[in-house]
Amino acid sequence: MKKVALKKIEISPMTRLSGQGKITVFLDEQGNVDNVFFQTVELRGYERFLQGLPIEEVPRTVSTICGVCRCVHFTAAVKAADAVYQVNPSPTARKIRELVLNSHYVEDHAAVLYALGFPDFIVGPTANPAARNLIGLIQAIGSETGKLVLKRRYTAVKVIEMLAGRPIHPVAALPGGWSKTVSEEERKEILELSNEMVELGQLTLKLFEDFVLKNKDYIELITGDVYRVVVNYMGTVDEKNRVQYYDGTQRIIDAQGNEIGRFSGKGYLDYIAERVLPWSYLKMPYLKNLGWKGVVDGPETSLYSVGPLARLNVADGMDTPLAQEAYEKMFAAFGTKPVHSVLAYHWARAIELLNAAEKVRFLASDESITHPDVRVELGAPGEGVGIIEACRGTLIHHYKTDGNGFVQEANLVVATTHNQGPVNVAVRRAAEHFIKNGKVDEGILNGIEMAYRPYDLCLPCATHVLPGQLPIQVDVYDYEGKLYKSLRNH
Amino acid sequence: MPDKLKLAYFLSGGCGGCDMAIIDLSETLIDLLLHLEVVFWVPTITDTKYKDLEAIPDRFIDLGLYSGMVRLQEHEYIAKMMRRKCKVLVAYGACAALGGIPGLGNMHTREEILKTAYFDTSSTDNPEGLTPQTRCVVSGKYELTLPEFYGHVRTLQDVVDVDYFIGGCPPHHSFVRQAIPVLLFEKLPAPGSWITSGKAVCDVCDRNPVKKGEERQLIREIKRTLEGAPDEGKCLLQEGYLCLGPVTQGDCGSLCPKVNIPCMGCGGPIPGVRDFGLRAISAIAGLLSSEELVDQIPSPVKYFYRYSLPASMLRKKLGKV
Amino acid sequence: MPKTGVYICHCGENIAGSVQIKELKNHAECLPGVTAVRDHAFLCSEQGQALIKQDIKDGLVDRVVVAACTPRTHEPVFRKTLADGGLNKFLLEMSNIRDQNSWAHWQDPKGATAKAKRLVASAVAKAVLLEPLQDRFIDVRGSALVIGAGISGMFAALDIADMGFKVYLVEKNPSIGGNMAKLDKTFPANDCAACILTPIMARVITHPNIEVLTYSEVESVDGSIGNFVVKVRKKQTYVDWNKCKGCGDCVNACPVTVPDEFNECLSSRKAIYIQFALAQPRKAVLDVASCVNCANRTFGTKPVKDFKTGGPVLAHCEKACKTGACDRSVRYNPEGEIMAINVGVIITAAGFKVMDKTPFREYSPQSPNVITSMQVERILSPTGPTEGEFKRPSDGTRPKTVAFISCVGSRDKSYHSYCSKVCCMYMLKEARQIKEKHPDTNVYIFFVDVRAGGMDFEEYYAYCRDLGIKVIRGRVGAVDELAGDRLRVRAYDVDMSAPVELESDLVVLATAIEPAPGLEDLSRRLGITCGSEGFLKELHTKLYPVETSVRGIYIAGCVQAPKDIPESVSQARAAASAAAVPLTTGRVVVEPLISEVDTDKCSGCGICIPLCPYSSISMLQQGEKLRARIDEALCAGCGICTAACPSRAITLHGFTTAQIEAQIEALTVVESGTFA
Amino acid sequence: MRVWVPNIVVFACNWCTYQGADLAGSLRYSYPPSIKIIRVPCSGRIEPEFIVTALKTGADGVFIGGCHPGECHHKEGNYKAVLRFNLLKRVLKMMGVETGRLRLEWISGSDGKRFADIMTEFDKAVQKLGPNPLRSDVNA
Repeated sequence: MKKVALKKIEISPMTRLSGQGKITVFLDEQGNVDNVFFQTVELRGYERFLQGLPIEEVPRTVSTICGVCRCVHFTAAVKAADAVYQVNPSPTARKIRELVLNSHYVEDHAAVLYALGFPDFIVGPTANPAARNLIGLIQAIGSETGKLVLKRRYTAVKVIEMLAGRPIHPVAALPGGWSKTVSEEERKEILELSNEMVELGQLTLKLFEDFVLKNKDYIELITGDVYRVVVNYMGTVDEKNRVQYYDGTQRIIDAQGNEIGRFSGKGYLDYIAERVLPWSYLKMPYLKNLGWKGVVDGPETSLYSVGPLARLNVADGMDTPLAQEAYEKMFAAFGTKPVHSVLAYHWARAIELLNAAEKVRFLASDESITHPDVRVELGAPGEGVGIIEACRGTLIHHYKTDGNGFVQEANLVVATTHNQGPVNVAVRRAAEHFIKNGKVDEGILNGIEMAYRPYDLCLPCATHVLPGQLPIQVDVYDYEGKLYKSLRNH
Repeated sequence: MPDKLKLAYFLSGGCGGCDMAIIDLSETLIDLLLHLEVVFWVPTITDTKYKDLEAIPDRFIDLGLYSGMVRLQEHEYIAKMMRRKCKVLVAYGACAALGGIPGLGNMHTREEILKTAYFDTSSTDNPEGLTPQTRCVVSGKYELTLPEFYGHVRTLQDVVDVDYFIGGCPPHHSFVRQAIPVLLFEKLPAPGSWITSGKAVCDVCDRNPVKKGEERQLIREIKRTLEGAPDEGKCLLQEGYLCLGPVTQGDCGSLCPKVNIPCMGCGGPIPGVRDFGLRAISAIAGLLSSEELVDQIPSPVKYFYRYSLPASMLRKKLGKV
Repeated sequence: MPKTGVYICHCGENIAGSVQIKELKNHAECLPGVTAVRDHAFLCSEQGQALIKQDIKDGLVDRVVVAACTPRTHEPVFRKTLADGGLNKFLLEMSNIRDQNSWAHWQDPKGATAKAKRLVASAVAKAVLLEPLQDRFIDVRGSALVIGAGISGMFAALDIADMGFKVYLVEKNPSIGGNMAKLDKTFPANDCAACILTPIMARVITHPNIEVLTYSEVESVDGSIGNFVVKVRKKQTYVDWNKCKGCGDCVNACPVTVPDEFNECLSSRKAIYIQFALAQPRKAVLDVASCVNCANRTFGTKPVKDFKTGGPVLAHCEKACKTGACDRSVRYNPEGEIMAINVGVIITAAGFKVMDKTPFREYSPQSPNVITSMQVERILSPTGPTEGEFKRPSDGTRPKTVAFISCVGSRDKSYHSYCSKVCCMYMLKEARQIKEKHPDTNVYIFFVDVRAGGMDFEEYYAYCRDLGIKVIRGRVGAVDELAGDRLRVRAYDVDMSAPVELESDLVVLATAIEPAPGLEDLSRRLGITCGSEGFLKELHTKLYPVETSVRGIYIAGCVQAPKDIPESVSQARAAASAAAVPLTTGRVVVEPLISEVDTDKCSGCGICIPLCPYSSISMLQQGEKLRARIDEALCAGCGICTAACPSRAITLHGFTTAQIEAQIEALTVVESGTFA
Repeated sequence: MRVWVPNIVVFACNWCTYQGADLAGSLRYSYPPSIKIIRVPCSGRIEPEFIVTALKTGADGVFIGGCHPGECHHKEGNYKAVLRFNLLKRVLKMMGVETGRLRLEWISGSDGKRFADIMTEFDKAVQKLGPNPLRSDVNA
């Protein structure tokens, strides 16, 4: 076996992210960080076994790539199916789809913030790990507030089930349409529920401000350099460059905020390439026209990131009033745009939660959503790309089918994949900060985990893998590659 | 109620949907948590490390929910450990119980899957023609390892004894709400049973012609969901849409047919059925009005085994290493 | 674990000649659950069976595997052996090591022995899982329904009634008698139809055990052998039959005339009418569709007062009726009345109809002088439109030349591919009647070929030729109308192999015999299948010619296929005696090897229902749910539903899934035996 | 060294093929002893599970014998059988099973000779395919 003249630390699993990854840290002779690798350790291969399925069955099948992102693969796939059959969805179908997707934003952003993100701040990053979770959080904010949050979040789940059939892994989509119409009663009920969603959005922002923004340590943490990654950004915007989720054009800006690209549909192939790396099952995308520059950030990088912060960075604003307010407030707080602080992802997420809730209310107040025209005549099947903004960032589904609409080729580029590069950088940065002179203890682990948690990595999505559990291990090797200290906990 | 009952949840090869189904219990989750001590819930909820898990005495945990199928050595390891630590071990959700949709991977070889992922896909950039390696050295000094990627998916029962099974992709939270108390506080059915009403989707489906006093008709044409629009309230199967409702546990309350989508079978087979797909073939083929229809059924394996290929008698495509 | 005994038969040399019995025995002894293994030269012999009985009596075995010949011949024998030994007879499994082993692999003793081991193992595997079953019995109600009161139906009814059972005889026309009542004479004896028919009709009408329901139709049939529940619709007669004496005064008084179906529309009848002269029961019926309601006497209205006499203004029929049977003040229900009857068995003798001439364009059907053979029957009949005078319809003159055309609509793919069977003979008969009455008439018969098979038929044919009836073999191409109501028949004479033409005054078409109208509906109500030609299908052409696929329903006469009177009568009486078996024994055995639904498992999807070939499955309320139920009297044990049930709620006793899978494994599980 | 001989399971309808097999025997038409019959009341009773079980437990070939079309003792059983068989065959083919190991024929009670001929021929066909890989494959 080839000896490696470095100390090697492996950290896994990364708990509280939906999926599985592994971090390997290499120390130099002084015991400082030499390099860090963020690895994804499993592959599942949906792209292969989707082949042979009729395209209309794909949304219902591909959705199971991730049950946290319960609606996004479904929605991207059905948009691709529209394109495969060369049709636009009927206006009513489009509204229903958008309503479902925005409801998903509400419940998912809430789940992520309360189950994965807030614990770090509200329970405290240095708190006992056992308490640093949803259950601990509920104790922190009080089970009454906890109940209220969950209850209001559930209203969104209810809407998904009502319109899409199943509350998780929806089914009601058809190429060019939707399998079910919305009754006036349902519309009214959704309108009712949407008010609760908006309240949830406001409550969440308030919690964030009370617990995080009013705490100057956290502000430092957020605005400081430890969690700062300078890359390009991509997200969907409408004609007024406002944040969109269901449909729009993809806008790319560089680290200074200048627009460096716009595309839609099949155009993604001109801008994005996915680099295969021998050390991770997850491919690493970069901006094609800038060329592959490796896993580095800074003004020169060809890496880009997606997700809540990226969306807000590429956009000029939000398309709903309350969210717009919050949007302005956030960028005022940083005083710069784009914002490169990773922890600001949580803030952006809270703003989007409110925005999505407002959009649900807007869509539900439009009576035309009860119109019966949810299906359209289909064209001849061929090739199609569907792009949406998943909660975690841009999601691209691309299918080629035969003359009967049976899938021949599938290509999926998902949020977490886009973020693969920035996450590597973020983790390296945090490791460099926390590991000095070979001092490694469990305390550093959460500090490092806090670097990727904001991205809310969804590795199920990314590798189209099912997440798995690895033992957490921090192994330190001496120059002979012999183990001299082990924090391996089993 | 006595002192809190101990619950453990492990998400192995699962998409997290089953976790979310529990989160979707919403307020009732908090009430439930009053009676429960969550020993661990990884990786989604608690920050539990391996050692905590191993430190737990055997049969210390009252109820263990295992979600997701078995693919990695780690999955198998945890499964065995949970078996040891839990008095009652439940295969929770379609993946754990039947292999789930990822089980469709069993129709393809490891090589096919790698080729598609790292070579054939249109946005892939692979100048050196690499595939991820279980052990590799980057820029001459960084030695990195990855676990082996395994060809095929197994169910929990393939690696340990399972006390109970719960179907659904994921199980509907309203059913979870009924099931968990049953498992925790009530008299348990015989080990090896499914936690289910034991009745098919048809039993709870309003489209079932029998319920309207009509006689079920033979299937005269095969339709894909994008062809035509099903008649309101008419049986989808009878109309020619391949609905697996008759073969599938109906604990979901027939969610999909309610929105005009044929049942896809995520609930799993009715207790006593050995092979979901073969039952579907036997039940549905007999209803076809002519032989031509047999060949019109699109990709039958992926239709009839969408959620249960690894649990089928053949388990995976044959003749591969 | 049950104790299984394996009994191996040498069948003399038949089995022992190629199967190594010793080796087979050793193998059997090692099989799971086997407690005794014996062999015998002839197991079916008294001593052979004694072996088995003894082991049963000694409590050595409670399952029996007989390795011998085919169960198809010997299963009953050995079942009895078990029963005599005091063991449930269904705890037997036979292993066919002769017909399907030693005989087939005679030259390969090694292979035959190896296979015998597998076959016995398979039988043992199944035997272990056998369940004791009981024959079940269904009580049979001592009454029968006969549908159709033609010659077949009447005889079937009489025989059953004579045996002392109640018979309901349903006839759709106002009178019994059927098609035979329209005939004049009958071949081969040329005795008068009326003379032999009327006494039979009289016996039927007066028979104490026969309840005649004329002008009635079967509405629905439910239940199964032993207890069919039949709904019969008595159509509305608009005449009170309790009062009607059949005097005919109303008929004479009625001003409305319409074509008379009984006379094949060669004459007319009144709106109110008695079906025919010798009708039984002799009662009047009002054809309400043709009635003009004289003096505005619509039914259920009070008569207006005559302003002169002050008496009520009545319709002609009412005036004429002395018994008050015609009373238009009564509000009759146009639907008639529904009558429910319960019977143990059903005989269907719904008869036939002769094809109309209109479809045959090539034969100038528009000409009044082109008529069907049934019309000739009426013309020749003393009760017919011409009181038996041989006249042609167009001008009432006596035809000098008559041409008969055979196989009109029969043996002709564009109509019916079958042969109507009776046409050849009745054409000869009608020709002979004409020739004998008016020897100067030229009678020609155009045959495709003469079919005179049957007692005295050939003689009859020869006699007719001697009479001077000219027989020409060849299909008639066309019949053209000529001036003076004459007709030209153009044909091809096969014997002279030349076209022939003939001028004729009358052309008679021997039109095909067809299923009676509405027979298809009836068959659906009865749940029995129609053959491709629309006649009812018997269960087995040779062995069960009067039984149908529905147990307890029998067929007789032309409802099954065209027949002459002797055949119809014999089949009717055969049906009667077949039906009498369950009636006299008072119960029927139900083989327990049938399917059963476990209602606790049933999900009520209803998939089994359309699959059952015997419509034996129905849904039954179970609490607030509907669950499948199999009628054990109708189930024949095919197992189609068992194989289909997605809830695994259906068991086919004797062929359960567990039993068959155990057999499969015993035959296949890889062990040393597989590799020879 | 033992030589491999195929093991073939035949599901025979009691009313036709089973009779046909009896007839073949009584007329002394020979066919290979690899042929082993399981009697069923009708080909409509046969479940896909039976066929797959047979293949899994080690049968090298599976044969289904039913009544000729229109002659089913139970009217439609043979028709249901062929529908199920054809659909199963499509699925098994996709699952990588050699469909040459599966066969369905209509053999009447009078087809004694035909029974023997078909069985001899099917045995040859299965011999060509060699031992059924499923045994090892699935039981592994």
